[in-house]
Amino acid sequence: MTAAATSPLAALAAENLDRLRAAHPAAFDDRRRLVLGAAAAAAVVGLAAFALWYLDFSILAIWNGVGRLGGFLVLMIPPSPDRYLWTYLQAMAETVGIAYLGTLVAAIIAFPFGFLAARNVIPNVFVHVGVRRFLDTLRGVDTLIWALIWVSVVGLGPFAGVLAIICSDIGAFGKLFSEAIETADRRPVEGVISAGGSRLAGHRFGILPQIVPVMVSQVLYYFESNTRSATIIGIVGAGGIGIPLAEAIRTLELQQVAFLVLMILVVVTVIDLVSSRIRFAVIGKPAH
Amino acid sequence: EGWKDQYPELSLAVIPAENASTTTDRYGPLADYLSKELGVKVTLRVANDYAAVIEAQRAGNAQIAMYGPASYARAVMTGVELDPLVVPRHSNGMTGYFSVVYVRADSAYKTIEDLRGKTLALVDPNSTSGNNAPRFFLDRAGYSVDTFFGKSFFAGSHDNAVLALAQGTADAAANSWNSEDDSNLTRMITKGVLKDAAGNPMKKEDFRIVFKSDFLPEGPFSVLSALPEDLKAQIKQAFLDMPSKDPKGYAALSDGKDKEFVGIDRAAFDPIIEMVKFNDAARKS
Amino acid sequence: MLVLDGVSRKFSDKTAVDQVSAEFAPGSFVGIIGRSGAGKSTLLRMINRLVDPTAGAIRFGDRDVTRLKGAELDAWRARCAMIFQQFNLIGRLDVLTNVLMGRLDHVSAPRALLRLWSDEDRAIALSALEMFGIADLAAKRADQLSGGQQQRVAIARALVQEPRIVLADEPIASLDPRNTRIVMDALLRINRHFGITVLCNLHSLDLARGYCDRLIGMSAGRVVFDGAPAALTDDVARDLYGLEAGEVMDAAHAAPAAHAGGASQPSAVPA
Amino acid sequence: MLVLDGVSRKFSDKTAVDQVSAEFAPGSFVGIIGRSGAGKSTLLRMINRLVDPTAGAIRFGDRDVTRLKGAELDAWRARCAMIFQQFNLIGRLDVLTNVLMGRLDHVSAPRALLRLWSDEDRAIALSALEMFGIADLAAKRADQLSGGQQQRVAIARALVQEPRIVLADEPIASLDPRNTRIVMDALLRINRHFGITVLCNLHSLDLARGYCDRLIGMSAGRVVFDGAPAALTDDVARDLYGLEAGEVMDAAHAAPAAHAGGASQPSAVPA
Amino acid sequence: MSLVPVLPDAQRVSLASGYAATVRARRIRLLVGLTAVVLLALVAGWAAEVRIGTFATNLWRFTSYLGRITPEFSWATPFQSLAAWYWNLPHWLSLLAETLLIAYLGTLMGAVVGFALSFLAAANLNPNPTSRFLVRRTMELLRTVPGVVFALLFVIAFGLGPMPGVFAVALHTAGALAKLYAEVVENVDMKPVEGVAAAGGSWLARVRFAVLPQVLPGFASYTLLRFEINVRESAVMGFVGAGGIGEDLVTSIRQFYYPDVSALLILIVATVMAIDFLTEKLRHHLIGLEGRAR
Ligand SMILES: Nc1ncnc2c1ncn2[C@@H]1O[C@H](COP(=O)(O)OP(=O)(O)OP(=O)(O)O)[C@@H](O)[C@H]1O
Ligand SMILES: Nc1ncnc2c1ncn2[C@@H]1O[C@H](COP(=O)(O)OP(=O)(O)OP(=O)(O)O)[C@@H](O)[C@H]1O
Ligand SMILES: [Mg+2]
Ligand SMILES: [Mg+2]
Repeated sequence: MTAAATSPLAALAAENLDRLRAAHPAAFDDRRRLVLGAAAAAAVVGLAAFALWYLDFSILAIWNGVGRLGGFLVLMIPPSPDRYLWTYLQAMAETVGIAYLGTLVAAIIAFPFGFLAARNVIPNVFVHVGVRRFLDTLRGVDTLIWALIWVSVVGLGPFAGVLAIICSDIGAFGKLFSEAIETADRRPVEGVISAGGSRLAGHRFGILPQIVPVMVSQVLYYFESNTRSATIIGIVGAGGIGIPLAEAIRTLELQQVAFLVLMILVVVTVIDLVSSRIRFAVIGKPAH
Repeated sequence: EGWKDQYPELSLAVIPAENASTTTDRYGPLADYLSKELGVKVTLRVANDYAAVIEAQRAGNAQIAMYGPASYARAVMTGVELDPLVVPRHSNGMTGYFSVVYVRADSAYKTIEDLRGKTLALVDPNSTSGNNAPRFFLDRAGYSVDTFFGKSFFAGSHDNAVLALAQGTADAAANSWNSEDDSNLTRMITKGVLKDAAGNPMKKEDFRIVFKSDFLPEGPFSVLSALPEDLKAQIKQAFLDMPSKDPKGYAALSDGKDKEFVGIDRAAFDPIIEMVKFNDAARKS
Repeated sequence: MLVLDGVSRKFSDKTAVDQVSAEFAPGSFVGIIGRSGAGKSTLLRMINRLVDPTAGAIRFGDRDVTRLKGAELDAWRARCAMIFQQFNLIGRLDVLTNVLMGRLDHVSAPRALLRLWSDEDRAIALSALEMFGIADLAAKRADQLSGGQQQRVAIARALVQEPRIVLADEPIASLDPRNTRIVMDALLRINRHFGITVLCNLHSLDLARGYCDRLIGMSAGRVVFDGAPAALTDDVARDLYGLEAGEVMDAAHAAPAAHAGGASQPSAVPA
Repeated sequence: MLVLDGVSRKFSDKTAVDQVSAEFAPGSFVGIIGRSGAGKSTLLRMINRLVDPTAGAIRFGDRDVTRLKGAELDAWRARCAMIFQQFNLIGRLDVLTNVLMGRLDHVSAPRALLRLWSDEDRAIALSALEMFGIADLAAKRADQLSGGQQQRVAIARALVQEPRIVLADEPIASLDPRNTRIVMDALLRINRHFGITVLCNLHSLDLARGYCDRLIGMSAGRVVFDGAPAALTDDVARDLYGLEAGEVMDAAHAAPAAHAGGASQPSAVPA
Repeated sequence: MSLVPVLPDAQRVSLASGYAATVRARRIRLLVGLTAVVLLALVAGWAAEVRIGTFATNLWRFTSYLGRITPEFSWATPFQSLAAWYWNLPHWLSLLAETLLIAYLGTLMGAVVGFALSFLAAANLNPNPTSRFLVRRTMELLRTVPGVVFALLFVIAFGLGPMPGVFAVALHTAGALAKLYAEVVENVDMKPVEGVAAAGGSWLARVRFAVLPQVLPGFASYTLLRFEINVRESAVMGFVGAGGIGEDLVTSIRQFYYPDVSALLILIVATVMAIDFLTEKLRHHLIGLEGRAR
C-alpha cells in the first residue's frame, strides 16, 4: 500500500505542497547547506591530496612494501625476552609507578585550571583566554625541555620524570577538562542556582557530577598512554620500559621488540579493563 | 676522608650504548664496584639522552658520567667544569675508533671521488662517527658533505644507515668501525638482520670502505672538577684497578673486548672540540 | 491484534511492571491510568521494545514482537510510534529534521544520512507542524523551544511515521487547553478514520473518560482495572489513586474553596 | 511587594516577553495562563534572574532585583524558589541530595561542598519527600525515577528552601490526579498559612480558577488579562486560547462524544 | 516554624536510617577506592624517589635552563637581533609546513579509522560483546605499539621518507582516537537515541541523527588535540626521514644551540596556540553555546 493513497497526512501535504513551499522556502532549500558541505569536504580532501603529493606518496612503493612488511614480521617471531625477562618486568613496573604518580598529580593540579579556562564558568574573556594560552604553552614546550629543566633541579632519576609528566599533562588535562565543562548540560545548574546556591555550588552540584565520568576517563587514558610511551622517563634516567625498547629497536633485536610490545599490550589491556570498570562505577547504570 | 660527609651518595650517569647487552647489564656491575671501592653508595642513572646528563652535571646532581667523545666536547663547550679520568683500551690496543664510509662491493664506486652527486646516509645529527666526524674529515679532505653529495639524510641509527645502503636507498653510508672483525656491520651480519632489497642475507664482503677518518678517542669517564681532589683521585684509581680487582664486572662493562682503563687528560679531546666547533660554524654558513 | 501475555519488567530489585496480560483490538483507543510510578511508561516502552520485558511475551498478529531483531525491529518501531513523556528530541538539530526522523523508514539510507529528504516528506512534516501551529518554528533548534512547543514537535514526529499503533506517554502533560484539545482530537481522528490503535497514558480522568473507549488502570505494576470508561466507578477510581471519599473527580473539580479562606486543611498533607 | 515594571525579554529576533507590568501583593496566589509559547516560563525565569530582562525592572520591596549580584543574588534566589517545567534535577545524584540543594543557603559553603548536611536539614528534606509520598526513593538516583516522581522531587526541593515566593512552572504537568491535588494543596497551604506568594503557570483553567485568587493571562508575550478568576469570562478565555465558541471549558469537558462514533470532526485539524 | 511539617521522630529516624544504609554502601565503596588511590600514590612516590626537600631547595634552578636559551637581544638594534635570532626562519617555516602536512595526513587517516571503530566499541551502541571485544583489542594493539616500532617496520617496507612516518602516525592515531571517541559515545544522553529508535530509525540513522550531533564537539576537540600532539611529536619520526620541525628542535637541544632552541620553541608554541584557538572556535560553533539557554 502506498502512503499517498491512504495517509491523510500525505494527502494533505500533497494538496498543500505549493503553498507550503511558498510559505517555508527555507525548509525546501538545501542549496546553502549542500554547497557549504561540499566546499568543506573539498577542502579537506584537497588538502589531503596536496599533502600526499608534497610528501612524495607513491602507490607503487606501498604496493611493493606490503610484501616486505610480512617478511619483516616473520623476524619478530617468536617474541622473546632473551635473558632479560626480569629486567623488562622491573622496567615495566617502574614505568607504571611513575606514570601513575605523574598523571594523578597532574590531574589534581589541572582540575582548577579546567574551571578557569571554561567560558561558561569564567565569562571574563581575559581570564579564560589567558589560562588557555598558559595551558597551550605548557603543552607546547617539548617534553625533552621539561626533562632538562627538572633534571637540573632534582637531578637524574624518577622524580624528574614525574615532574616532567606533571608539567606537560597539566596542559592537556586543563584543556580537556575545560572542554568537558563547556559541553555540560545547563539545566541542573539552573536548578541549583535557582534554589539560592552560589555559583560555586552550581558548579559543584550541577556540573561536577556530569563531568566526573569524562574526567575519570581522560585521566585513565593518559595514565595508560604515559605507561606506554614513557619517553620522558627514559630521558631523565629513571629507567623504565622506554630504554630497553629504544635499545632493541636501534639494534634491530626484533624478537625482543615484539616481546616488549606484547608485554606493554598486556599491561595496557589490564589498565583498560580496570579503567572501564572504574568508569562504569562512576557513571553508574544509565537510565532511560 | 672528609668528602664522605659532603657526598654521602654519588651518581653515575650514563647513556645507552648501541651494543648487544643492555645498558644496566653493562653498567650495573661498575656502579656496584665503585660503591665497594669508595665506601659510599653509587647510584646508576641511565639517561636516554646525553643532554640530560650534561644538565645534571651542570647542576652538580651527577658527579660521575660516561660520555661519548662529541658529547664530552659539548659538555665542556657549554661550560661544565669536567675532568676526564679514563678511557678503555680495546683488545686491539687502541683507545678509540674510526668513522668510515661504506659502499656496496658490487657498485662502481671505488673512491670517495666516485660518489660526487650521489646519496649519502648519515646516522643522526648527534652521532660522532655517523655525522660529526664524517662531515669534518670529509671537508678536510676537500669534500664538503653538503655540496659534494647530491643528497644526504639522517637514517636514525647506525643500523638504519647500513640498511639504507643494503637496500639501495643510499649509495654510501657513514658508520663506526673499530677493526676488521669488530664493527657495527659485523654485528648486524652476525645477528642476521642485514638483508638486501630482495631479502637475501649479506656478508661482510658485500661492502667496501671508501673513506676512513682520523683516530677518534673513546668517550671518557669524567667527574666534576669541583669534587675534592682526593675523591677524584680515589675514583680514578678505582677505575684503573677495575680489570684486576673485578674482572667479571669489567668483562660485562666491555663485552669482553677491552683490556684495561688508561688515564687521559683534557688535551686529548682538543681535536674533537675543534671538530664540533667546525661543524657548528659550518651550520650557519 | 496486539497481545500482551504475562509481561513483566524488573529493575534490579524493583518490579516496575508485573505480569500484565491484555489484548488490544485494532482501532481501539485505550487509556492507561494509574498513580505516578505505577509502571505506565515502562509498559509502553516495552511494547516499542525500548525496554525488554524480563518475562512474558508481546505479540502482534502472528509476530512475536519480543523476538524481533535488526531491520525487522526497526520496521516494527516505525509502525508503532512513541510519544515520550520527556519528548526525547534531538536538542541540537532543528525542528524540521526532528520531525523528519519519523520519515526515516520511508527514505533510502544514503539519502537519509545526507539529509536529502524528498519534497513530499518535507511537506508532510511541515503539514504536521502546521496542524499543531508551530510550522514557523521549523528552522529553530529544538532545545530553544518552550516545553509545550517541544511536546508538539514530538507528537508531529510520531504522526508523520504513519504508524499502525500510537503509544503516547502523557502526550498533553505540558500543553495548554487548546493544544490539549488539538492533540487529543488529532489522536482521536487518526484512530477513528484510519483504524490506528492508540494507547495513551493519561493523568486526567476526564480526558480519559472523554476520549478512550477502554481504560486500563495500573497500580504497582499490575492491572487492577480493565473495562469501559463507564465501568470505572468512583469507588474504583478512588482505590486506584488512593484518594479519600469525595475526591474522586479530577483533582481540579474537588478544588478547595480557595476564596473561602484558609479553612480547608487538605487532608493529604500532614499537618 | 513584588513589582514588575515594563519587563521585556528578547531572544535574538523573537520577543518572548513584551513589556509586562504587574504588582504582586505578599500572600497572593497568582495563576499565569496562556497558550504554549506565550512567555510564561520566561517571565518566571526572569523573576528568579535565570534570564536577565532586556528591558524593564523587577523590584521586591525597595530592592532592585535586576541589579542584584553575587551573594545578594544567591540570597534572592534562595527566597524565591523555582519549580521547573523540566524538573532540572541533577540526574546522577540521589534524590535526597537533590532536595538538599534547597538548603544550600542555610549551610556554610565548605560543609555544603563536602555534602556534610546537618541532621535537621536531612530531616526537613525527608519530611518534604514524605509529604509527597516518595521518601522511600531518597537513595535512588534522580534519573531512574518516573516522570511524576521527578516532578515531586523538584517540588520538594523548592519547599525546603522555605522561600518567600514560589515560582512554579507547570508544577503538576506530569502528575496524576492524586498527586496534583497533593501538590496544589501544599502550595495553597504554604500560601494561606505562611503568607508566601505563589506564582504558578497552569494549563488547566479549572485548577487555576479553583486555587488562584488572581489570574494573569498572557498572549504573545503581553499581559492580556489580569483580574479575579471570576472575571475570566468565557469570552476572555476563548480569546486567550484562540478557541472556538463552545470550547471554553477545559478541553476535557468539551471532549467529543467519543463513543458516539466518528461523527465529531474536530475543527482544529484540517480535513 | 518550618514550612515543611517535620515528621514525627520515629518515622523520620526510620526513613533516615533507610537512606543512610543505602548510601553507606556507596560511600564505603568510594572510600575504599580513594584509600587505594592514595596508598598506591604513596607507594609510587616512594618508588619514584620523590624528595620534596631537594625539590624545594633547588627550585630556583627552574629558570636556569630557560635563562640560557634566552637569546641576546639588543634593544638598540631590534631588527638585527631578531634577524640573528631567527637566522634560519625560511628553512624552519618549510619544516613547519612539512610537519603540519604530515600531522594532517596522519591525523585525518587515523581519525577516519578511529571514527568507524569507536561506534562499534561503545557499549551503548553495540550490544554484541564479542565484536566489541575484538574491536577494543584491535584499538589497543594500534595504540600500544609505539609509533617508532611502526615507523621501523614501515621504513624497511616503504623506504625512507615521510610516507612511513605518516602511516606510523595514522595507525597510532587511529587506536588512540577510537578509544577516546568511544568514551564520548558512551557518555551521550540516550533520550534522543530512543526517540529516533522509536521512530523506526536504523542503527545507522540513530548514530547519524541522535548520537553524532551530541558527540561532534567532543570528537572535534579530541581530533584537534591529537593533531596538535602529532605536530609536537614529529621528532620521533626523525629517524625515518619525517622529522620536520620537531627533529630540528631536538637537535638544537642536544647540540646546545641555545638561541635556536628558544626560536623553535616559540614557533611551536605559537602553532599550538593557533591550533587551540581554532579548536575553540570550531567547538563553540558546534555546541552553539549561546543557544543553550535552557
Ligand atoms: N533560549 C531561547 N532562545 C530562543 N528562543 C527562545 C528561548 N527560550 C524561549 N524562546 C522562545 O520564547 C517564546 C516563549 O517561551 P516560553 O518558554 O516562555 O513559553 P511558555 O509560555 O512557557 O510556553 P509553554 O507553555 O509551551 O511552556 C517561545 O516562542 C520560545 O520558542
Ligand atoms: N531505569 C530504571 N532503573 C530503575 N528503576 C526504574 C527505571 N525506570 C523506571 N524505574 C522505576 O519503575 C517504576 C515505574 O516507572 P514508570 O516510569 O513506568 O512509572 P509511570 O507509571 O510512568 O509514572 P509517572 O506517571 O510518574 O510517569 C518507578 O518506581 C520507577 O522508579
Ligand atoms: Mg511515566
Ligand atoms: Mg514553559
